[in-house]
Amino acid sequence: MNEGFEQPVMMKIDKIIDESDDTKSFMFRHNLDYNPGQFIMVWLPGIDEKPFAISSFGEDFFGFTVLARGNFTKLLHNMKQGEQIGIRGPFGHGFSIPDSIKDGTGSACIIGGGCGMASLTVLIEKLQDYNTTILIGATTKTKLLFKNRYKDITLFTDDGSEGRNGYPTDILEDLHKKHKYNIIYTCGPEIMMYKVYEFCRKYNIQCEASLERYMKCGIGICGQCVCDGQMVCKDGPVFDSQALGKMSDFGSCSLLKSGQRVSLKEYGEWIGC
Amino acid sequence: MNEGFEQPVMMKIDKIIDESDDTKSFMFRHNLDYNPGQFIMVWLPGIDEKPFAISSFGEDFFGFTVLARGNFTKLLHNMKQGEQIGIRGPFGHGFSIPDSIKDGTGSACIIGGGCGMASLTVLIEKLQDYNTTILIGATTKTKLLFKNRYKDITLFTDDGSEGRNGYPTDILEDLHKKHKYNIIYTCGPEIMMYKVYEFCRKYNIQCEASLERYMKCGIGICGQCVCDGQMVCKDGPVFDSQALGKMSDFGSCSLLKSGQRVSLKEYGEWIGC
Amino acid sequence: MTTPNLTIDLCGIKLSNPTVLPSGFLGTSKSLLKRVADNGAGAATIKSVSFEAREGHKNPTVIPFEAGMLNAVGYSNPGAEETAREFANIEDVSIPVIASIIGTEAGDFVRVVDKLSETQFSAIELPLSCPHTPGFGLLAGQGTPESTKDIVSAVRKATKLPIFVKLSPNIPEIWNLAKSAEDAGANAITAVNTLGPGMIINIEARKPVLSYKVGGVSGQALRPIATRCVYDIYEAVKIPIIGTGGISTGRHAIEMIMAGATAIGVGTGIYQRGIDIFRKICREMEIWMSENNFNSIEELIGIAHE
Amino acid sequence: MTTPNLTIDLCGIKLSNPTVLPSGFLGTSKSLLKRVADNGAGAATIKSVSFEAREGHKNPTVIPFEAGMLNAVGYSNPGAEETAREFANIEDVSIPVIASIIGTEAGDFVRVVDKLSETQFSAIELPLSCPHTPGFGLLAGQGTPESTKDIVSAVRKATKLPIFVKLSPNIPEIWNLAKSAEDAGANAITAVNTLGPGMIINIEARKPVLSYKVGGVSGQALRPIATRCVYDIYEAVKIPIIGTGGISTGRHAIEMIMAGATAIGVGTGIYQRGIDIFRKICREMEIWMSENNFNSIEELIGIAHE
Ligand SMILES: Cc1cc2nc3c(=O)[nH]c(=O)nc-3n(C[C@H](O)[C@H](O)[C@H](O)COP(=O)(O)OP(=O)(O)OC[C@H]3O[C@@H](n4cnc5c(N)ncnc54)[C@H](O)[C@@H]3O)c2cc1C
Ligand SMILES: Cc1cc2nc3c(=O)[nH]c(=O)nc-3n(C[C@H](O)[C@H](O)[C@H](O)COP(=O)(O)OP(=O)(O)OC[C@H]3O[C@@H](n4cnc5c(N)ncnc54)[C@H](O)[C@@H]3O)c2cc1C
Ligand SMILES: Cc1cc2nc3c(=O)[nH]c(=O)nc-3n(C[C@H](O)[C@H](O)[C@H](O)COP(=O)(O)O)c2cc1C
Ligand SMILES: Cc1cc2nc3c(=O)[nH]c(=O)nc-3n(C[C@H](O)[C@H](O)[C@H](O)COP(=O)(O)O)c2cc1C
Ligand code: FES
Ligand code: FES
Repeated sequence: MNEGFEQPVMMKIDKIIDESDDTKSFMFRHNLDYNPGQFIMVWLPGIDEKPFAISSFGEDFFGFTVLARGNFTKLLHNMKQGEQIGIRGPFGHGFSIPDSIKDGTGSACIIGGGCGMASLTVLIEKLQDYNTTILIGATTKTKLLFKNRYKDITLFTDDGSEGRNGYPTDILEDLHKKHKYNIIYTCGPEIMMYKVYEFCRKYNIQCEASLERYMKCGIGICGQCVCDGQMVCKDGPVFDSQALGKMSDFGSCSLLKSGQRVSLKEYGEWIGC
Repeated sequence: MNEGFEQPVMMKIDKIIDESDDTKSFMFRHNLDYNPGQFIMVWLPGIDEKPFAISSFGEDFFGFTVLARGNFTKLLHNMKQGEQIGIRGPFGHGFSIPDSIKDGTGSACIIGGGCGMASLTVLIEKLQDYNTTILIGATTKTKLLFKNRYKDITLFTDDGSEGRNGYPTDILEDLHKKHKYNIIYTCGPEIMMYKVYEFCRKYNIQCEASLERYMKCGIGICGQCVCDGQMVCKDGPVFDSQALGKMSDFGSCSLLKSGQRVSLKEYGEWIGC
Repeated sequence: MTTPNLTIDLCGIKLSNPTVLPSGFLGTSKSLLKRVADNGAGAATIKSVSFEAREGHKNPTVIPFEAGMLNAVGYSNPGAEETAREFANIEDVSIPVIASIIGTEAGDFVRVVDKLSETQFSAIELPLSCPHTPGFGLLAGQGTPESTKDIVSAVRKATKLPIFVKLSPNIPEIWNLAKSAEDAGANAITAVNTLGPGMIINIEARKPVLSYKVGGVSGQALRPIATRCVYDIYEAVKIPIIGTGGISTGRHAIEMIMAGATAIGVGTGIYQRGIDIFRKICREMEIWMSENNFNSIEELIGIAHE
Repeated sequence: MTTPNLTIDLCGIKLSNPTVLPSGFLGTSKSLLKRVADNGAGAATIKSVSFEAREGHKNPTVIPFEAGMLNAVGYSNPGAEETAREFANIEDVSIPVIASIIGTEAGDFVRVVDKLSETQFSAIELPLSCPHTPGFGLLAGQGTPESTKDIVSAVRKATKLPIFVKLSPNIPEIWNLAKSAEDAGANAITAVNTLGPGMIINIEARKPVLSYKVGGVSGQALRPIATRCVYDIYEAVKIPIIGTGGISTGRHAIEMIMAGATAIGVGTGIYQRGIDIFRKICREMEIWMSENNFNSIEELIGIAHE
């Protein structure tokens, strides 16, 4: 049985923050029993319900961050402070923090891409005072999320409009030589996460990636979010190297709403990221 | 919600004790969460289910005592050691023990009549080391129950075949002068209990009587066991003077299985006691 | 902030709040109805009465399970004449009392109504929906629009009192029955009676626990189905609905009212929260309504349809 | 003492134990069926497949409540051709896999059966009983003896595989349907599909939670009704029954088998006890059977009827 809310609970939007031209954060005054990497299901009554990561978290508040993409997220963006949204969860299995990080003997790297950053912020807050490297990538300057929230971060854009030109994965080799990472956490486009995973495998580093799949139940019964025998909603969304290694769909396939298994490219065209 | 078993649990008869020519006790090795005065529902699968008091009680055993009257109790009497019986409960509200009894400053009297004694045995065991008078009555010698279980008891028979000739209530006045009772507990024919209640009212003694009504649900919802706005199964079976005082049906009326309210005499002819 | 007003008008009957004791719970005697009134119920229904007395099924007749309750009491009742005697001077009870009447054919209902005509009941309820008693309800073919119409029309001629027709959640097209009842002159719909029937087997005994083997399901298990029934009926008829099934909190009551109920029945909840559940539910409704700026029950009825 | 033997023969299909994954749970991919097999299930059913792909209803499609679960997934599935591709080499799954097939008319079912004919499914299940998807099940009039007969007869001609017919608990005379199915050549009855439908309203949102508003009830709420259905069907037909509805413990499984089931479905229980519920239930059955001197499932089937 899950902790938290089995059924959606209507919560008043306490504050809305513009994170970039197409991204907003929605803040709520509510206590949640939450571990970094878990997600909530966000319900717009009569419209639809979709999964979102929690991007801000404190004793008596939490928030999530939404990139306007399709109909649902645009409707979300139109909501005003004081209006109510349904929340159920948190669900799923979040990031783990190895002892070597907790006791300060090891070091970690966190790599976020695009709106995937939203899944990493609470983890970053937990780890920023340890030996942690933070890399954020985006297609262009205006899509770089949360770049002002943290000190000591390295930014990347595909078009070089801010930070370094290229992908966060480009400099991993150099950074690892210097920091000897015990673990690398990542969330972002699956192709990026796959590269991180391959890098980790090569250097025998633990890797944890937060996957995204279209979800229905969110509680591990319908099978919609399957990724090779794993339910992303329940066994994930965060998986470690061992699990990822067994998932041949990781970096390659996903189910559409009908259950049809398609390439990530085709899935991306349907759902975007 | 009740403690104990909501649904009948099948329990093996551990031992059967002959208490008199028409009365047997059935013993079980089982732990129950029980207060003196509460009752259990006894189920013979496919036959019927009826309420019974618990007449023996310990950490890992309990027993109830059955007078063979009608079909159900005769079938019970035919059961053998090792066979199973369904038990749910305990239900209802039992006897209370005032502080004056617990701290030894007061004294109590317990009056049992016929098979009503079965409801009082566990209370007697709890109180026998305090200042407690125990009076047991029955129509005749062979119907005197549990007379050998306790020391210092006074026996009565209607026909004088054992103990004193007459009713336990006959000597109450004398006893009370001597012991100054704080409370009198009673279970037996309702006419006897009614006399005890009237006596107590006259002398301003607290009284607790355990009533018997035909029961269906046993859990306070069907209204079958009603006695003037009180449900004997849930608010009782034990009621105190204050409650008894408000029950004009006490000592006078009861519902038949159909719900028809009849005099106790008519009820007795239907169900016997 | 003013306390929300819980009073309702149920086809002309004034209730101080929308909670109603449904038939079969505690409704065996006037004394218990008084107690129910003292514990805050807005109205109460007597145990269903047939013309002749009935002993009902053997025990066990009622059995709780993890999602509610199963019962096959078998309509035990002392018959119409005794019932008229028991509930004489029913005005002594401070809340409106509804007489629940059963029969096999239309004429049976009328005979009972006649016997009770001297008693000051506030309404007549016709449960055409028991799923587990031969000769009555579904087992007498009463779950059809035709039979509903027959019985309601006959009773309509026999009494001026408001008639409530109690329907079964087992009939998928429940709105048809509600419509037939309305057309035949019913003044309100009670939705719903118990579901199923269901069966619970004791595996050590290797036997169904209820002596009648099967029984109707009430309580939590029934709630979402009762809510859907009320929602569907609300769209089909204009007469008020007494939403009944699994209600045990103020939130449940409000949910049922939003689905379309004017009043709500609370039966199995008594087992779960005690006889003062009526008062508890009213208090919870008041608090929720205050917090959510509702002043009256009227404002809540059917708003889930908007 | 020897460990009790949990194996069963379900119309010629050997199962290592009586637990079956019902349709709609995790049956979207071969990889999940493997996982279910690894967690101890005796057999598994794929998510119901129609000829054409269906996206199903919008979210929320599944919602737990205190007595089980409500769902209106709306038969989302990638269509027959995709399904044949996904479950090609289904022999890789170590347990028998049942194909659940849906359609509006008899011909639809046959077209799907034909498309799947190359895949090594162990049986075909026909759910003629969904209470909440227009064009299918009850909403396509499939809950009648005639329609049951039509569809089963057509499928019977199209395949040599055992046919399981899945029935609705909403039909009071469920034994009639079971009989029709048996007469038309069905090899087993799956009893039951979800109940209702039901509705849950979020009172702050003032809206039904499911996007489709209503959904079928599964889990605890359904259990006593499913047990009664199995009990009734057992008296009406000779073919085996897969008892499904609210089973989450070994005791529940034994109860259903005593009512007359040969195998038992476990769906909503997965949410309550995790995906290894199949193994847990088997272990609990073994312990109970040892303690109560039963050596095989065979000895338990239908003994509540004695
Ligand atoms: C565990 C998890 C965590 C997540 N966390 C976050 C998060 O923190 N933040 C976040 O923003 N997202 C997150 N997501 C993704 C999120 O759940 C939604 O899938 C995503 O926001 C899609 O938004 P949408 O429904 O508005 O877009 P969709 O409706 O899915 O549309 C996506 C794309 O489809 C196309 N499209 C949309 N509508 C139409 C139409 N009518 N016709 C044709 N094409 C159309 C457009 O190209 C659009 O870009 C997460 C997902 C998962 C699984
Ligand atoms: C709270 C409570 C506690 C109780 N505790 C005890 C207890 O500890 N011990 C105990 O023995 N009882 C107890 N009882 C009473 C018990 O529950 C039964 O009511 C009682 O034993 C009746 O037994 P029966 O069913 O066999 O008799 P019934 O069937 O009720 O028969 C009683 C009488 O009816 C007549 N009768 C029976 N069958 C027929 C027939 N077929 N036709 C015509 N007449 C018939 C006979 O005259 C018989 O004497 C208690 C009751 C309550 C409410
Ligand atoms: C023990 C019991 C007895 C019942 N008896 C009757 C009855 O006599 N007449 C009737 O119309 N309904 C009867 N019902 C049905 C209830 O009135 C009510 O419709 C049902 O229990 C659903 O409400 P609940 O979930 O609040 O209990 C009975 C229900 C129970 C549990
Ligand atoms: C989310 C969900 C989806 C379902 N989908 C299907 C389906 O596609 N086909 C079908 O025949 N039954 C479907 N069912 C019904 C189940 O197979 C099963 O009959 C029902 O849930 C009762 O079993 P349970 O109480 O163990 O869950 C679904 C049930 C649920 C809860
Ligand atoms: S969304 Fe249903 S199993 Fe993950
Ligand atoms: S026996 Fe049902 S209320 Fe007491």
